[in-house]
Amino acid sequence: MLTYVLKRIGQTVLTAFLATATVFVLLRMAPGDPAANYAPPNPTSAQLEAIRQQFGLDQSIPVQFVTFLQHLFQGDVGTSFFFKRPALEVVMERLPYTITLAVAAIVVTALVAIPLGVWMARRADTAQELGANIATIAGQSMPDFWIGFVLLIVFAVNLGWFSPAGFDSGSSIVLPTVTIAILQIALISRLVRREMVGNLAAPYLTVARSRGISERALTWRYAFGNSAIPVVTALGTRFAAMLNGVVIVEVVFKWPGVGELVVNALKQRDFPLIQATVLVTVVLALVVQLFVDLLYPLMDPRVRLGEASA
Amino acid sequence: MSVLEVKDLRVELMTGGSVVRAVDGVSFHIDEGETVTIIGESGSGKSTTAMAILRLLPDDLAVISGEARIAGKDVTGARKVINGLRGRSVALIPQDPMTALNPIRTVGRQMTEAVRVKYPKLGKAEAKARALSLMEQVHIRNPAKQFDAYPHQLSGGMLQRVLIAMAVSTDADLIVADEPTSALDVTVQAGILDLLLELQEQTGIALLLITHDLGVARLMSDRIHVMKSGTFVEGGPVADVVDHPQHPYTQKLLGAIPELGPWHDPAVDAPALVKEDSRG
Amino acid sequence: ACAGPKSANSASTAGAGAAGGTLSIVLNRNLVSLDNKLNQYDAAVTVQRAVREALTKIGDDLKPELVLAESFEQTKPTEWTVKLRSDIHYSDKSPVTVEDVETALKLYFQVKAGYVASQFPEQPSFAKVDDKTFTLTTKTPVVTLDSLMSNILITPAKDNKAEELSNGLGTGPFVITTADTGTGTYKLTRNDNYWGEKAKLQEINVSYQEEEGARVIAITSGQADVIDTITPESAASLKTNSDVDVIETPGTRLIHLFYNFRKPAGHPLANPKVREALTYAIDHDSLIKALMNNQVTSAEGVVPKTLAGFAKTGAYTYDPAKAKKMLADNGGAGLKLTFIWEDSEFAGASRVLEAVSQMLAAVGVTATLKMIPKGGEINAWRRGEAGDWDVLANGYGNQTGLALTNLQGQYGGTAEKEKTRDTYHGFVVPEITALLDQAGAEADEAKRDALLGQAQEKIWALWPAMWAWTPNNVLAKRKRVAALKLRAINSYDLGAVTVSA
Amino acid sequence: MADNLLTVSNLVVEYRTGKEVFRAVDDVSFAVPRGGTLAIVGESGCGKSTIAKALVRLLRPTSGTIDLDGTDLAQLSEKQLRPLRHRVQMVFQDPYGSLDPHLTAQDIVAEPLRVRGEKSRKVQRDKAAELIDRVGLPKTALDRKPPEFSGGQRQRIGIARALASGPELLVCDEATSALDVSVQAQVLELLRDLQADTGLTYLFISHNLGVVRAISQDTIVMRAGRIVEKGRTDDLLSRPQEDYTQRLRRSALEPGLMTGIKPRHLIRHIAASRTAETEKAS
Amino acid sequence: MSTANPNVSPPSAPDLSQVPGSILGRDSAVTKVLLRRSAAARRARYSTIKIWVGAICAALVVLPVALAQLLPLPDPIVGALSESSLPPFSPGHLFGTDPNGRDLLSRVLHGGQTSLVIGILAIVVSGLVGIVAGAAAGYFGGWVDTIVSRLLEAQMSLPLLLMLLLVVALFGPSIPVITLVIAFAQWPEPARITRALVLVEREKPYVAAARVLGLHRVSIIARHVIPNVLQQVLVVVLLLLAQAVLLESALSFLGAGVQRPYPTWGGIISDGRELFVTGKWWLVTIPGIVIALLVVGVNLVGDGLRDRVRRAKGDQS
Ligand SMILES: Nc1ncnc2c1ncn2[C@@H]1O[C@H](COP(=O)(O)OP(=O)(O)OP(=O)(O)O)[C@@H](O)[C@H]1O
Ligand SMILES: Nc1ncnc2c1ncn2[C@@H]1O[C@H](COP(=O)(O)OP(=O)(O)OP(=O)(O)O)[C@@H](O)[C@H]1O
Ligand SMILES: [Mg+2]
Ligand SMILES: [Mg+2]
Repeated sequence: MLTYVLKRIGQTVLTAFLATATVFVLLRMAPGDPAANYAPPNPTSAQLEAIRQQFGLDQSIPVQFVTFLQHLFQGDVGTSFFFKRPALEVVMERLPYTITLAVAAIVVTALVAIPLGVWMARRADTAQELGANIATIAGQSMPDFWIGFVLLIVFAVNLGWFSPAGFDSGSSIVLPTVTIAILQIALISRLVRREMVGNLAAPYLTVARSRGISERALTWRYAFGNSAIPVVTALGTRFAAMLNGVVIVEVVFKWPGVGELVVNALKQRDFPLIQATVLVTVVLALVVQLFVDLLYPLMDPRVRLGEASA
Repeated sequence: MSVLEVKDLRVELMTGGSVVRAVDGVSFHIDEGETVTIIGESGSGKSTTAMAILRLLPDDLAVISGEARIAGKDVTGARKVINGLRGRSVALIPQDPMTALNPIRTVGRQMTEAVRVKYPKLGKAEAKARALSLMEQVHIRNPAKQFDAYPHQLSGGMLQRVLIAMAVSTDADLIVADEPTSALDVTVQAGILDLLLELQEQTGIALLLITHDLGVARLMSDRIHVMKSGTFVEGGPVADVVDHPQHPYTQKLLGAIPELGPWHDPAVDAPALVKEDSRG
Repeated sequence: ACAGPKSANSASTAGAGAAGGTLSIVLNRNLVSLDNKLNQYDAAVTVQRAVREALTKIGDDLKPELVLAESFEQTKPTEWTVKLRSDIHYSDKSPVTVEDVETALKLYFQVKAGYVASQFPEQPSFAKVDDKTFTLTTKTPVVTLDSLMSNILITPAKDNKAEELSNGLGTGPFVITTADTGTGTYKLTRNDNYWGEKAKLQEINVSYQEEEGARVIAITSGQADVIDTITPESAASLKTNSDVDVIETPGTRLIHLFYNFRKPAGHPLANPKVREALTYAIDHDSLIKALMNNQVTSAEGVVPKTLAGFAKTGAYTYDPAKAKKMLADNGGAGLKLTFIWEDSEFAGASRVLEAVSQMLAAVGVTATLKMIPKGGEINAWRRGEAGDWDVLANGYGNQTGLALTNLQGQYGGTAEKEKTRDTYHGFVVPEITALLDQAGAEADEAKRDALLGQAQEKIWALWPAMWAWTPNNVLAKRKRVAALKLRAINSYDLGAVTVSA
Repeated sequence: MADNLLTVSNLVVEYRTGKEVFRAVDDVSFAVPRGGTLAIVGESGCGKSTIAKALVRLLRPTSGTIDLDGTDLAQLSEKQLRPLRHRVQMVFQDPYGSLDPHLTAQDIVAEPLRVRGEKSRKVQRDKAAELIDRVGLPKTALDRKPPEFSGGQRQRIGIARALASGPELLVCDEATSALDVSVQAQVLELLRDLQADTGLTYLFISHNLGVVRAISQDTIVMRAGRIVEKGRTDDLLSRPQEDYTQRLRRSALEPGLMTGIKPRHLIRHIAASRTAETEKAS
Repeated sequence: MSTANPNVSPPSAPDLSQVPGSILGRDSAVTKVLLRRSAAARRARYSTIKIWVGAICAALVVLPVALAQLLPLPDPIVGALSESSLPPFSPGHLFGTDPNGRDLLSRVLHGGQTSLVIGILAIVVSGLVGIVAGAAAGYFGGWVDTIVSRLLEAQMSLPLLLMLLLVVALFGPSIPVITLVIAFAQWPEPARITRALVLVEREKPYVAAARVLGLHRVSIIARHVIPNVLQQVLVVVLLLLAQAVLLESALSFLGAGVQRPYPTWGGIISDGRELFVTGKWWLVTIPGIVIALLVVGVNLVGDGLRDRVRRAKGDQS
């Protein structure tokens, strides 16, 4: 186990490095020009050149890369072009917001979708289940900003329950969380439902019922326990994806998270900031995945991790 | 009053395009201390009968009619009745041990859980102690170790014994045993059967046994019923059925038992101890 | 050349008294800093100037007004003499010295390719005369120096740096309480030591929200008091809201569909007749009505008519029959044009261009629309390095209120500059450049305007744009906000603003 | 003994559970003559299935050799093993789990034919149908899927599948435990016929001594991972030498030989000696 | 235990299985009501209902889209500014018009042609890649798993829009590029679920049985493992359809969508975004509902077909 974790951490370092390197190269190959973004309107070549020099972009990509690596080893990811501050610092400032929102969203998703999925499994092939399916699928199929705006109009403008722009009061996390959850619930609840229908009919469940185990324990400890792997995987995947930002939701609700940051950084071709974000989110996502992977053997002892199939 | 009283039990299964009458009007009863065995063709409805008595068939699959009373309580009516009996007054030893346990929980946890259904006041440690002693009684080697094993780490026979132990642990009045020893080697089987017999002698437990092993049926039963296509084709005291089978199917079954041949048992120094009638 | 001395806070003191109140402003982009050495955009000016002031400011009529300077006079063609007010001091009461001005000026030119510095034809040299007086000297006459200096914000020399300042002192009516550049949120509180008339507001919260829809929601829900630079669509819907006022003023930004002047001779677009013909294809009235909510004015010259020195040179007319005929006559029939524009260059850009392409189709011209994503890529296109194009849709801003700035930037191209592609899309007409240079050096305002007028006539005759227009500055505020006076340069004086409870 | 198809020497198989290592098969050696049948009987949990899995190399033995006709299978890689696989086949103890739930009986039985290179779908299907018929399943079984079969039927599908591979050695792990005695007799008959026709070799794991007697020439008796006795089946059954074998023999229940109601004494002393032994061990 | 398993068909009792009508005649306790409520009947009924409801939902979208050229619709690209921003149900414009005066119905239907192609191709590609890669990672373990998993993680942690924009920026916003980019964006989800399911599945005895037969590992994955996890994975893949169509909207919004003025659902939605709160709700809501209708339809048909197959199979779960 420990060796497995250590191995994974080693791989994580490598992956993070490769991801950052890929982004580094892609950014410089893709069209767009940081200099033009930070120059005054209608810039002259001389002005552009000056900015390139300042940003170190006048060198060839390999040279830039080597410089980047040298700095990276000293723990310096660079200074944000836009914020004129260490890029990592800017990202770290945003990270708590992103993590808060992601955690809240995933918790709400799980708290709603799992019981809903179980309920749907118990009501398999009924009008209620059909209705729940249609509602959740339709919900996740609408554009995210549409959901956000509708919630804002209803709850912030008309009812005035929540403040529309985020992070200034405790309750302002509610609407973005709900928006994200609406986008996830269909998937999780349907996964739960699929697995549960199978496991509720499994022989061991019937046998356990014959032992007088309560229906509640049968549902959760037996059937749900055996359904957990795909569900936790899906939750983990979505959670990891949220860690690099739920861009639209962050924008609509003015949630100062990483997603909004990075999209703006991209528009502004703020290379160091993008690289810093990638570095941080890669590490985070890898940690989440590692965590999920480590959960597998706990959720199902038959699973053997890190081993080639016998 | 009989421990189990079954009258004209029918089980109709509503499957895809048809209704299958899996059990078609069977009647029998088991008194305290008695063992009644159902033998018969595979797919004849033996397990379905057992499952119907325990009400383990889903309502949207099986329609049960007729009467089944456990300790006088009608279990074919409201589910509440049987819910109160399962794991307390009646226990099941299921047919297929390999799929009968929750694959993601240790054997031990499932055993203690079973014990605590009937004895909720039992502490964790006490429940564990009880489970361990039962595992020993069903001849599981090194019970302390197997207690923490997951079902897939045990052999088929070991799982079967775990299931037997769980059924026994409830001190039920009625045990429904569906091919309880099919995965066991004969010495262990002997041990288990002995355990059941002893239990019966001591506590007067009633046993509904389903088996295709006629030796086991002969050894364990007071009465025996031969099932074919959902109905009992023959039934009666065990010796009558085995020694003087009436129905051709019963005769065919008895004829198909592989012979073991004579042997010399050095322990008794007599060629065929088993022939001897030593009732004492 | 500067308008007479006026107090920086001349706004009415009527209405809400000094009781204060809190104003919440939601900008459409991150303020990033409370300084403008590198960036400057309309909305930022308002907030930046609430904290830091300059020697002058651009007033309501786009003329420079004095702020920290008591006088700002052109004493020689190449020399301006400035005297600081005696009553001014920073929010910590420390005095404003001429050295502070010297340092500020120097640092603005030290940052690489700073926005403000790039507006100056050259860096003026500073010379102290006495404790309150100094001179600014240039090699060639810079007649607009008093306007240009309105963008040099003064901060104590010891705290000033060659970079944008998010914190620190200024002389303005407000002081910075908290500044979070990362999330773009700032809190300003009243400067109780303000040298002039104290601000009415107690506190200002500045944040930003790029999503236009969310800004509209913010103001309708009452969370924001002011949102500025809003789109015509938002304005139209907010006008129906009884809690919100929409304020409009004519703007100084010119948006045009500019032809590519780098086409080889012989190319239809190299022919002014073809360029002219295309202008008749554009049904601007419909565009203005349907897509711009009547919040723009079609150009009547080559710069916005709000600017000092503007000359009316003609008007765009819609006449598809004429367009068709002229195109046919001048070898422009069946023309295929590629339009480029940067994403969100102006409100509703893609709608306008899709409509334009339909209008062109009606006269037999095929338009290919190519929106360039944000990220500076447009710059390469504009310089002709990324690919060929025929018409560019873009805006040209103005922070000085002077037509000259626009004209020099767009039409003052030289062959020399074109070598490095530093002209405005290849527009090089030496005759016009010469006129503009002359005007730039002309100290006499009347003469200067005459020269500019001449230049504008010549430019118009070349039909450099398929269509051009000037959007109004539009701002929405809650009704409880009063005394908010939106200027042509799309900023307003926060010190005067009041908020009723 | 010159012509042994399978020679197993000093086989050791271990399971890893967490940090512990459990030795399920401990230094077992035996040989199976070509065209013959070797039975393995023994206590449940003694490692019979483990041996079977090692022979078909679902498990990699810790040490020892598995010599199949001159090739040691014990440590071959999956790749080296693949061309040899069809020669050793297995009928699994768990009939429920070992059939792919989404395939029909016919597809399941046809699969080995395909693996062996039979290209024509029709030939595959015909041969599969024939085999299914031979194990005594009705025609209607062809298109049904495993969950629709009873335990005994599943077991027969498993047997048909193993036979379809055309193995030289067939490892049967409790292949008849879920069968009705009459169906069991039928299957044993089939296996014997096949052996007579094609010279098939069997390794037969069972706890039913009657079945062992009916099918095998040689038998080994195992306990706790070790062999306790081996010999000719008839000798072993009629003159068991080792204590455990005798107890096995003694525990076998023959209904025809019993008298009285619940003749517990028939098993009581077996159970008693067993308990005594367990107590001694612990 | 196989008998708990309610579908072991009678091997030797065909005479017992009767058509419902006749058994009701005999002294049977099975009533019509019970029969209607039985799991099998319900499943059969609902699989039909789901297929029908789903097919109708999907057909409501797909058919008009496919026939857009043949329907008497106004030009999707040309509109009259005089008809700018008409609300739905205006005369001649069922769905209203956009600010350019173009008929929204026509734009949605014509745009659907591109969007459907992009969306469906994208989920097919991402589904295939995800399932294959995930199954390989789960089944082979070892270095295959390492590479696939790390790739997945790296990709999932790279800001999605960033990668999409960069790739589109590099290769230009053509439909194949956009499709591939969206597929690329989506493969991690099915891949991770597949991997997780396969990790459990590969330990099941029938996989061991297949190995014993000498099946190549690839065949085991393809013939045994994948079919047994497919249903679960399809839950994910089919739901991704909405995301696929909407991702194109995000691309459009960031200026990397399909060439203007040709409509796509994503383009229409992204254009309508800033207008939504200004009262022109229909520009986003209507295409949104169309997408929702399609995705609901596809998923219900998927559910229905699965239950149907299952019924034929006679499986219980
Ligand atoms: N996956 C596993 N992990 C750990 N231990 C295991 C595993 N599988 C089997 N064992 C142990 O190995 C021993 C032998 O198991 P095996 O299945 O070979 O027994 P068997 O002889 O076939 O018994 P039975 O007759 O009951 O099927 C048992 O003690 C069992 O607990
Ligand atoms: N869901 C179902 N659909 C159709 N038939 C079913 C279903 N469940 C059970 N049956 C049928 O009911 C009959 C009785 O099955 P049951 O499992 O009780 O047989 P059994 O006597 O226990 O057989 P075995 O000895 O193989 O365990 C069988 O013919 C079986 O096919
Ligand atoms: Mg049964
Ligand atoms: Mg075994």
